[in-house]
Amino acid sequence: MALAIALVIAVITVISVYVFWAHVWWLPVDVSTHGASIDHQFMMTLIMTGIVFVLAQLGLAYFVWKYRDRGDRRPAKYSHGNNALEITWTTAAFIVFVGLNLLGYRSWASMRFTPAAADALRVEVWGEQFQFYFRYPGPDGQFGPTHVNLMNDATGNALGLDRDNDPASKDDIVTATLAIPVNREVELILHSKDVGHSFYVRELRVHQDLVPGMAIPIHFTASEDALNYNGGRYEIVCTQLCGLGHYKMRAFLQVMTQEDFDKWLKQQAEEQQ
Amino acid sequence: MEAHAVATHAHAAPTGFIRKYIFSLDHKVIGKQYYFLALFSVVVGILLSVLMRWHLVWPDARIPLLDKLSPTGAPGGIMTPEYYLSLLTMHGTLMVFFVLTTAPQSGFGNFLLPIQIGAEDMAFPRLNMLSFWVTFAGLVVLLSSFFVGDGPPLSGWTAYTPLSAVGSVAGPGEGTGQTLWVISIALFCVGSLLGALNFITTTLDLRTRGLTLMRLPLTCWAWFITAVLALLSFAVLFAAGVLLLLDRVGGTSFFVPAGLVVSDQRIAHSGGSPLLWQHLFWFFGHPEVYIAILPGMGITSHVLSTFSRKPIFGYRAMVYAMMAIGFLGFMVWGHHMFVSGMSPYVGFAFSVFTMAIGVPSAIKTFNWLGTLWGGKLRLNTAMLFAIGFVSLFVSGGLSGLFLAQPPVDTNLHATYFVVGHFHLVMGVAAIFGMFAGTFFWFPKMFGRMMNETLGKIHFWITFVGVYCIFMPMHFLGLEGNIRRYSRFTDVNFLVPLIPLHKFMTIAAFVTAGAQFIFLFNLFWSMFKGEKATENPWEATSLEWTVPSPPPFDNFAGRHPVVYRGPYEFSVPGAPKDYVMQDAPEPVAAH
Amino acid sequence: MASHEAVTLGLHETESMWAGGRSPFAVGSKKLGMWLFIVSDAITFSALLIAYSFVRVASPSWPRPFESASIANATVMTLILLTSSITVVMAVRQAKLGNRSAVAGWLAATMLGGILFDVLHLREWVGLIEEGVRLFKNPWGTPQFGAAFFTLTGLHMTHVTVGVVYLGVIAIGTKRGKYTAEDVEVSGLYWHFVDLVWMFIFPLVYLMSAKFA
Amino acid sequence: MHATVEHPAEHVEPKRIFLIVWGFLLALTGVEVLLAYQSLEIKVMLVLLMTLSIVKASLIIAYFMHLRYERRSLALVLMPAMVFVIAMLFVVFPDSLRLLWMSTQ
Repeated sequence: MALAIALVIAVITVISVYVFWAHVWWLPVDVSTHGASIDHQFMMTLIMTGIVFVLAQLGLAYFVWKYRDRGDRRPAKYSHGNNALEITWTTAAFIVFVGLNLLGYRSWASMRFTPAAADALRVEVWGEQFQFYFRYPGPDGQFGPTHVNLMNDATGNALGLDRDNDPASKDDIVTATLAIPVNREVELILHSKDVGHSFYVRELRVHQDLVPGMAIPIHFTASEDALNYNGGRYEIVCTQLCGLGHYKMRAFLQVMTQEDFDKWLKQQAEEQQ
Repeated sequence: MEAHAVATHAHAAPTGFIRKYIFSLDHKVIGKQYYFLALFSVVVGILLSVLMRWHLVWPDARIPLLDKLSPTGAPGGIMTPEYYLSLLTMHGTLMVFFVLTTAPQSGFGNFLLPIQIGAEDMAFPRLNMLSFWVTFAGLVVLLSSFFVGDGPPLSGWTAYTPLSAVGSVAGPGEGTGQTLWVISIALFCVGSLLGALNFITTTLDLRTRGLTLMRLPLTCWAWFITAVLALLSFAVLFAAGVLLLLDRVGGTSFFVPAGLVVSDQRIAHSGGSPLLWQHLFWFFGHPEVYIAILPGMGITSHVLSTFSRKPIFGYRAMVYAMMAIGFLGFMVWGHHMFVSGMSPYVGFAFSVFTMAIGVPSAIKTFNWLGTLWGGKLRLNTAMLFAIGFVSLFVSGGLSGLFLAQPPVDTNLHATYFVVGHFHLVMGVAAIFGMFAGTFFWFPKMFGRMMNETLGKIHFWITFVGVYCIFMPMHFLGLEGNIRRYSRFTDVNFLVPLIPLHKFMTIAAFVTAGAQFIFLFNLFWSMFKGEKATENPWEATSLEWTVPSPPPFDNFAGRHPVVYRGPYEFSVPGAPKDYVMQDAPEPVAAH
Repeated sequence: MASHEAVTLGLHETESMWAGGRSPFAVGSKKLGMWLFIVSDAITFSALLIAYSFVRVASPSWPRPFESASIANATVMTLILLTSSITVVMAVRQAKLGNRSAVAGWLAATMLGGILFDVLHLREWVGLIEEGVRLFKNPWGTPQFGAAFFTLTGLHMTHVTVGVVYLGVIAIGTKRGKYTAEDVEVSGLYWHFVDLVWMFIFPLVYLMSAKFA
Repeated sequence: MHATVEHPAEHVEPKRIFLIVWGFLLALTGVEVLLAYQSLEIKVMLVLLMTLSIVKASLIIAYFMHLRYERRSLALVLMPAMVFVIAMLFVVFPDSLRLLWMSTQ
């Protein structure tokens, strides 16, 4: 029994470590400029937890086997513990855990504490049950106001724009695909029309909820690599439970060169006239 | 200057069937009532999870009998996406509230706490009965949502607003079903609060002579600290529940902002914020995680020490670690909200405390290993489950360190990594704690022994099975496999992951099936098991000084006096390898 | 506890207060239980007040509709509640001195205060409802105002009403010799708590929304 | 099944102290009402009113609810837990302030 449980724990440990080690399943490619620091923090955490995982599980397995009741007269060790040992591992755990966390500070700060550059491309993301819309401000650089009473999917005016009366809305471009230029900072302003949604692009290491009643800005830059994978096309998925169609709420993100992007935007604008 | 605890029992032994078994004031009967309530809930909960796993990998398959259960949710036996979400919501709610909060705390705690502290009953027997029946009413209300209009709600056990607040326009089950959900949770809050204040008062006031706080079994410490957490956190959930109910039925807008258009319909609410609900919910929700796991930690410590034939390693460190977990548990709820639109500065502060809470968790693990070290391990079923608890707690706990860091959480949030993490650490580990407790205290509760062979078969399948189900979830999370999707066919990057999901589903079928072995063992042993002696495990705490099962007032009018701590095993010079807590003769070491 | 006993139990002298066999706080279990309930209920009220403050902070224009007549009414209600606390104190005092009928009298006076509070409060509710204040709208702007007002004061009023019934049960029971001084004291704790909560609702809900002349 | 305690007669405090506290509470209420009609900035007003309310609550707890006369350990067990949890609830406020500029209303 003791040997069996020791072996089972050991086998579980080895298989788990192997799957991480061999990247059988692994993080998707990173096509953002900030993703490297996230992945680095992930690796640091993986190595640290991996060491603790292996030591703790194998220690458990070894102790169970080694100290099993063999039916001999050896008594168990009478010990209430060891204060020096307690203090040592408490301090060690504290330094490792909190230290690790502080290492991630800069990565988080660069994503969330600083605003986007003034010349970043600004795009609005709108979520509704169960699709995304993206709005570009057009040549005037202004997003026109949205009117709740005009919002209607049936009439094709999901965002409730009043193009006839609001000059800023006139040139706004609403699309079903999010196209962005490579190597240029993008600021997304996230909105939700109805319930909570989320904007998640694995390869960009971008993840943020769309909260009803709030306009939440996030910013990132697609790196040169972004053009190289899958034709620059990535899936945007909703990760916040939003209702029965949650599982199919997705859109595509297309990374392009600046020229292609300008062409695409122009084409979109013409289609909407 | 103050009198000792009054010796006379507050209520006489009941005679009629109803007073004895239904509306009983006896903590032992109430403990069993909670246990069976949780057992019923866990059977339903597991059944729901099996149906969900089935649907996930064969979304178009016909599931036998499902159309009988819900003709609208599964027309022709094929589950609809919305019914999947309803089952998900009910699975989460049942498991978190009616299993993980109920069995380890109210079930085992009620049965054992008074006996372990040498008392005749809880401090407030009537309140105790009331807590159970309020909780029972909560369960009935929750389950009744299966049978109303469009079924149970689909907004998950976290009931994020506005999905849960704006009514049936947001989806099936969001009408009556969601209202019943809120009422059920509010009732559960009341039951838990009453139970918590009873536990705290009992532990502080009713300890028998000589039982100082530092001589309490770690189980009692765990129940005590859990009760403190429940008292302080359920109060907030109750307030949040009242507000959500008002948002739903009274037209208020605490959690719903202005200008929403759901399915092309304008929502009249204005002025609230979904973030407020998330804050209030997780303010309760995170301490709740520790409410679920702390009793399991207590049971594991108790069982490990007993069957290692060794004093627990670092008793005081164990107590302080549990206190630290409880204290820090109130300062970390924001780690559920790193991508929720919460202030990122606040988010980072939350992450520091979250990592800090790993420290007491690590202390506990090290001390469990320290307890095994140099022991003389008796590997019976209860011990196996306690060892399994440690293994699962380590595996699930470590993955929490990823999710605690905002940058790393960016990619793992709302993926199966999270699902794997919390199922291992607070789901399965806590249930292993319950299994360990069941095998350990079954003789005391029912006067008979459980079958060890069946117990071990059950352990092996379950232990390997849960690793096969929940470890792969971490790998899926790396790939960005989103949770709460009812099928994976509509997102390109999820399709290649379906084979691994199939493996997990098969593992889930096998593991769920193995639970019948446990159920059979439990009920068979109750009537046919070998008769238990007073102290079959040669354990030291007070419950093993009374007959199995204990008489109505536990100590038959006797008042035990405690002379030492609860884990005096293998004391050098002692005649046996254990010294009872109430044994007066002096022994060599402290 | 005698040092002799501490020694026989193998304890240090300082541990004796927590040594078991009695309450470490030297209060009865009922009293401790009531205190724990009060702590929990105080947190429930705090969460509601925090929710109210949250929506108020997030709403740029919160109405301040209470005329001086309303403020005067609420001030009178506060004075009534404070006075009912002093009558409960007297009831507890008499209970300790063993004057059962005096206890019932003081408790009756307290209940009267509670009923008067409820009456004045309900009269104000009716007035506000007639002015068009609802849980989801009001004539003065941010619709949250009505929601916060009715929720907070409604829950408090429920507590007052429960308290009146509770004190009534205790008063009758004490007179009949069913309840002890401890029971009276415990019911008094609850009543003071209801008073205490009002000490926060009054300034936050009324005074912070007083209309300047 | 309770621990019960007999209160000896000397535990009964004189009436005078309660009447003084009562007087203080009435006076503080008066001060609060007067304050409400001063044209102060809302934050200042809030801080002043809350400070006075906390003083009033403390008086009620200490004297009316008798906590001052109980063993110190009772207060030390109850009050820090309550204050800590209520203080933690204040962590929601950065988000309500953020809504002032992130709200779409």
